[in-house]
Amino acid sequence: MSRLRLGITLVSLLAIVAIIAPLIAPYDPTVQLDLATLRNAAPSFAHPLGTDLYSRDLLSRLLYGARISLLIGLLAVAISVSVGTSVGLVAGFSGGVIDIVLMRIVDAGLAIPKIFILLVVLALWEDVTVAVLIGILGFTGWFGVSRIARAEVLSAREREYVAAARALGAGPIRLIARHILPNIAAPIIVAATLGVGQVILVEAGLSYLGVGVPPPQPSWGNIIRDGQDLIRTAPWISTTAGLAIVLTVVAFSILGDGVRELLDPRER
Amino acid sequence: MTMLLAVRDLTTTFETADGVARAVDGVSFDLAEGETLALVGESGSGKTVTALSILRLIPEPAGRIAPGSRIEFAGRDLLSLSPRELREVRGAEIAMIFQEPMTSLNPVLTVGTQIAETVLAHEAASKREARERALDMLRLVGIADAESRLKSYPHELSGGMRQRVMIAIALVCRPRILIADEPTTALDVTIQAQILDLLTDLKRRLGMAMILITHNLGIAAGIADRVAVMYGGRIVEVAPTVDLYREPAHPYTDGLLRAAPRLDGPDRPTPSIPGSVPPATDWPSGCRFHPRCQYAWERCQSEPPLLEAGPARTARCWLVDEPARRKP
Amino acid sequence: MSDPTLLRVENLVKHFSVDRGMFRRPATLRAVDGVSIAVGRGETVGLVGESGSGKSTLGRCIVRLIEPDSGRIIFDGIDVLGLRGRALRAFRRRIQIVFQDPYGSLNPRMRIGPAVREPIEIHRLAPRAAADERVAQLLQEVGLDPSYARRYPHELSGGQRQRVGIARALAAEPELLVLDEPVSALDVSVQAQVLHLLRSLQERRGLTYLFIAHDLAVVRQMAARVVVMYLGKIVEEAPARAIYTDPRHPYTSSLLSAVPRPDPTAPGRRIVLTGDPPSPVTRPSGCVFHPRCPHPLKDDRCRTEVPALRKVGGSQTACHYAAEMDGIGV
Amino acid sequence: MVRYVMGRLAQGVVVVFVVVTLTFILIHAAPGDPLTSLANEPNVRPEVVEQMRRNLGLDRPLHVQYVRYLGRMLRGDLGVSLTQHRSVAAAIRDAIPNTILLALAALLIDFGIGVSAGAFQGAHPRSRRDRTLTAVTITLYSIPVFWLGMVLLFLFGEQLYWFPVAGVTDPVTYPFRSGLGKVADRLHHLVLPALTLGLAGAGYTARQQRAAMIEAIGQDFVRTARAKGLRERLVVGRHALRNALLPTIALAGLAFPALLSGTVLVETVFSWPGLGRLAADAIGRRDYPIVTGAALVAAVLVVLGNLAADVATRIADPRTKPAS
Repeated sequence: MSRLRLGITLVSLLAIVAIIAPLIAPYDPTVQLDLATLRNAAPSFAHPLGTDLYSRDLLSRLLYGARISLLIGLLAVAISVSVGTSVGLVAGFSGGVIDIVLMRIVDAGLAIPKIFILLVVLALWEDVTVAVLIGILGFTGWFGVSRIARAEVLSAREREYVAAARALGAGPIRLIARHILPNIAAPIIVAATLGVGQVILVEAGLSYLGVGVPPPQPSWGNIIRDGQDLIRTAPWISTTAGLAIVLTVVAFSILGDGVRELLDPRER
Repeated sequence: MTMLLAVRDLTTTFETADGVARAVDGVSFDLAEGETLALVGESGSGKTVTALSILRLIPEPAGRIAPGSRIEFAGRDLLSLSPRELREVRGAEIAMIFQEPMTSLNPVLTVGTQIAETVLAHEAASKREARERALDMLRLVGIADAESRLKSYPHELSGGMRQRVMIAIALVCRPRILIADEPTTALDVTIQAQILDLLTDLKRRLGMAMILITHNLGIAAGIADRVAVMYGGRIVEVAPTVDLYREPAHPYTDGLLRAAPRLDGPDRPTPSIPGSVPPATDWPSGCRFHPRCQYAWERCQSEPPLLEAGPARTARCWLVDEPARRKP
Repeated sequence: MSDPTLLRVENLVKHFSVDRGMFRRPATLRAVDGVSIAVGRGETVGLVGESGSGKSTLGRCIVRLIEPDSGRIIFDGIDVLGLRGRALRAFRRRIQIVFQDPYGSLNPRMRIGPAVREPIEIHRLAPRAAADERVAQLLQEVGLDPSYARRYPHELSGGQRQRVGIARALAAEPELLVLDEPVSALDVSVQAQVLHLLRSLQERRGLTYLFIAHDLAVVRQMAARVVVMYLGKIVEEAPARAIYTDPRHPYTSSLLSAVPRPDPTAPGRRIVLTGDPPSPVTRPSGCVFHPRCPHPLKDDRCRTEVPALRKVGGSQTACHYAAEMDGIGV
Repeated sequence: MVRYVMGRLAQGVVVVFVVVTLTFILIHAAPGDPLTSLANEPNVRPEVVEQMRRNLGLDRPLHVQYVRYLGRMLRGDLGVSLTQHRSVAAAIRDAIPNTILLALAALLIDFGIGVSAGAFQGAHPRSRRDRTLTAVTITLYSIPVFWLGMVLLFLFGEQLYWFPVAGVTDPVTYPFRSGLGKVADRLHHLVLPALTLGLAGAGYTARQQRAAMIEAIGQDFVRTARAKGLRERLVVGRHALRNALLPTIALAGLAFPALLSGTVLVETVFSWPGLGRLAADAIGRRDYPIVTGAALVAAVLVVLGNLAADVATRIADPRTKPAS
């Protein structure tokens, strides 16, 4: 139970930081304050985390980065969980040809390593905005969820309470809504929670490769990319952003574990 | 008659979400050399936990044998043995077979390996000798084509054969006590008859003592010398088998016997015992059976000790003291 | 007046195909292999057999949870297997099933009240406002306090859950109940409670039961007529009295003699069958029981020729030598 | 077993076919076509772009393009790079051994560390050391792999000079080394990237292995093993761990895509001339045939990896063989 509480606390803190970033960030994260004097400035009272190559305030970028990372993580997972659950439900419930076709697509989707899919899609995309990025991450991230959902449907279908409801004359909609969905929700919620952290990692990776969040918008991956070549002279740039990512993903992992413990009766 | 095993005040508790469950609560009994004792009770009565406690197989730290409990085997207290000494008793002196032959065998090891490793654990035998012993055991428990079955994996065997293999594992080191925990519950009735016959036969030939744990009064009747009936983590009645079935002293035993379905009984449902077994976290005060007992009166608010109820028999019921109350 | 036979199953066959890997032809598991039974209105027929006998598959075919391959199921004059859509749904109400595992057959995330109300909603058996009242009545009828409606299945004991399972089946106001091992997961003392309940419900509501069980001693308490199955086939069918006192099929006798008796002084003469039941995938030729048959007259005919059900004494028996069974009875 | 492998290969071919089809759909579903970015360049004349479109067959109807595309794939013709003056296949041929080497080394580290840590944790759940290891594995699981690479590179490459900072071999000394010396040089270069990729994966593996171990230790047959009087080392090592390894072996197949995803980032950090870096560089130049080609080849690698994991599981688990 304490793990759940820790996860909730950490994630709430992050969420609050992300929401009130405009209020607490000392500067505009995209403004180049003074290219002449403020490039790669070490941490100081005015700039607690220093500045980057373009004399932007790093703390402000980090805070706004939280906003973008969480936004991308949550929305992309929302998309992939809804698509994945629907596909898994349809495949598991209808069986036959529909199941086979959908699952082959899922096999293929899982066979291409995720970053490669994203690179293929991004290679062809002009003007990748944050919204586009969310869409792309969401619509390429549902394969795993649909596998989980389908497997759960198949095992739920074998449960006697589903047979019992069928014998009562319950139709497919009632079966799904009242008997199957509530009982398959737990693993999907867990996967979704852990998924947020993973999407944040992927987004950071893409931004690091230069195809993620478009500059000059701050994203933790962008900050690390900016700081990579300065790691000798200004190590705080990439270090702080890297730690921010680790902290965020750890928070969602802990929350996911906590949710799993809460929802899985065997863990109690 | 010498006592081979003496259990005294055994109390085993479990930490659960609903509090501490006193699954076994002050159980005492003896087992003589060569004797078969049946521990009979419904689910939640504590019979399996009793058996697991004897070999200290209670999953820790959730489960715990309370201090003050004693289990004396051939003069030694099993509860104070070092892990090494305990290992020397397990499988060699006291062996155990379980309810689910499917899950009690390791799916990725061959039958031969699983029998032979017991020999290797306890005796200075070579691998070859251990294999020979395994082969002998398979023949002894009546497995046809034993030679090739040594190389079989558990999933290739039927339920009855798996239980025979379990018996072979348990008996390969000729233990002095076999604890059989619901050995036939998972099996079909015709296979159950085979396994019970096999156990009776082996017990006689190997001269060991046996603790048979069962919920089925019919099985106990056919195989046991003495029967101990458990309810609510306690033994409520102990008696020689014939006496117990002829004239049960405890109303719970009586109720169980009346409820047991019989082939030669009437063609309508047997009388039932009202209510159900309470959870082990929340035993009733006083006599644990009194909320379900048709005879219960004020005295049952305090718990009776095991009272002398006849020659070689005891019962934990005030009716033994006041037999007149038994008349309705 | 209506037909005294409520349910008639004719020559029902259900084969499953068992996957044996990509390049091997799937094996055929003949779960139910040409079974015919009839159940009269208000009657209880016991269906007995060990695992692999096909008794549960037969029960599930009757409530149409499993689609049989061939044969007919006639319920109250209706050809059940031809039903689709709305007609099928209406039919489902009339035959209900109670399962063995009262925990597995209740949705763990649904409270007792909604679970029992579900059939009322599906078949619109009561106006919405009256449904809760109806649920309370049903719970009372099965011996549960109506306050249980707010509980979850895991908060109930095994016996209480099985009562809920029964209440739920009754909510549909069925005429026939398929009871699939309804008490085998329960403790003896509770078993008797549930059997009493089933008996009294039958008397009050005029229900018809198909009582599926592996325990002949339990079936004896409930059934007027007993059908014994072995490897997907009926080997014997007779009034209960005849089955228990004068079984004509050697399998029935061995089954009876294998039941342990709660009586240490009972004569210990038992027929212990050798070997395991063969799997329904690799079924023996001729009489399916012949490899384990203890009948003294067993011969080549048993190995080659499938015995038909025929009348011998008080039974319908599928054994070539049923007439010579004297002395093997209990 | 041969039959089984053939069957699984056939399934793999189906998966690859679907992958090929999906990439085709992706390419054509995206706004604009592969030459849009080229056409937007101010100094490229529209006629040239049109000519290239015709050369690439992009003016044909979709189904014709699809059939031609399939045909090319079947011949192993992945097209021509838009920025390098060679075929995509040739570029990938050069890159792929490096990626396979890196991935296998990382897999070894991943499972070596992950399995031992997880098995230890599972055997002592809720102990102090379990909690410590859990904190470590959650952190490893949460570290951006490229950042971990940067940190390791900085510490062990640029500060301590223990390991080289880039490439697969030393560009100056390599040609002059002996056979064994060449191997040593390659291994020396391999350490940091493989460690980065392996550590990042080990967090997940350890968590899976811990769960599998806890599950296995709770099984009835472990109780049987204890009741036999076996030493705890045998109970845990032979009975519990053997069973707990089965899901982990199966997991190796699933870990493969994640591992290859990781190579894209790690190869970029360590300038490791593999498939991932090829793709990452190509995307900066909008060289889409290279990117899709690399993705297809990565998918084939995944399919082969899954096959290997399945075969390994089948060998390790007697239950998957038909009963005799």
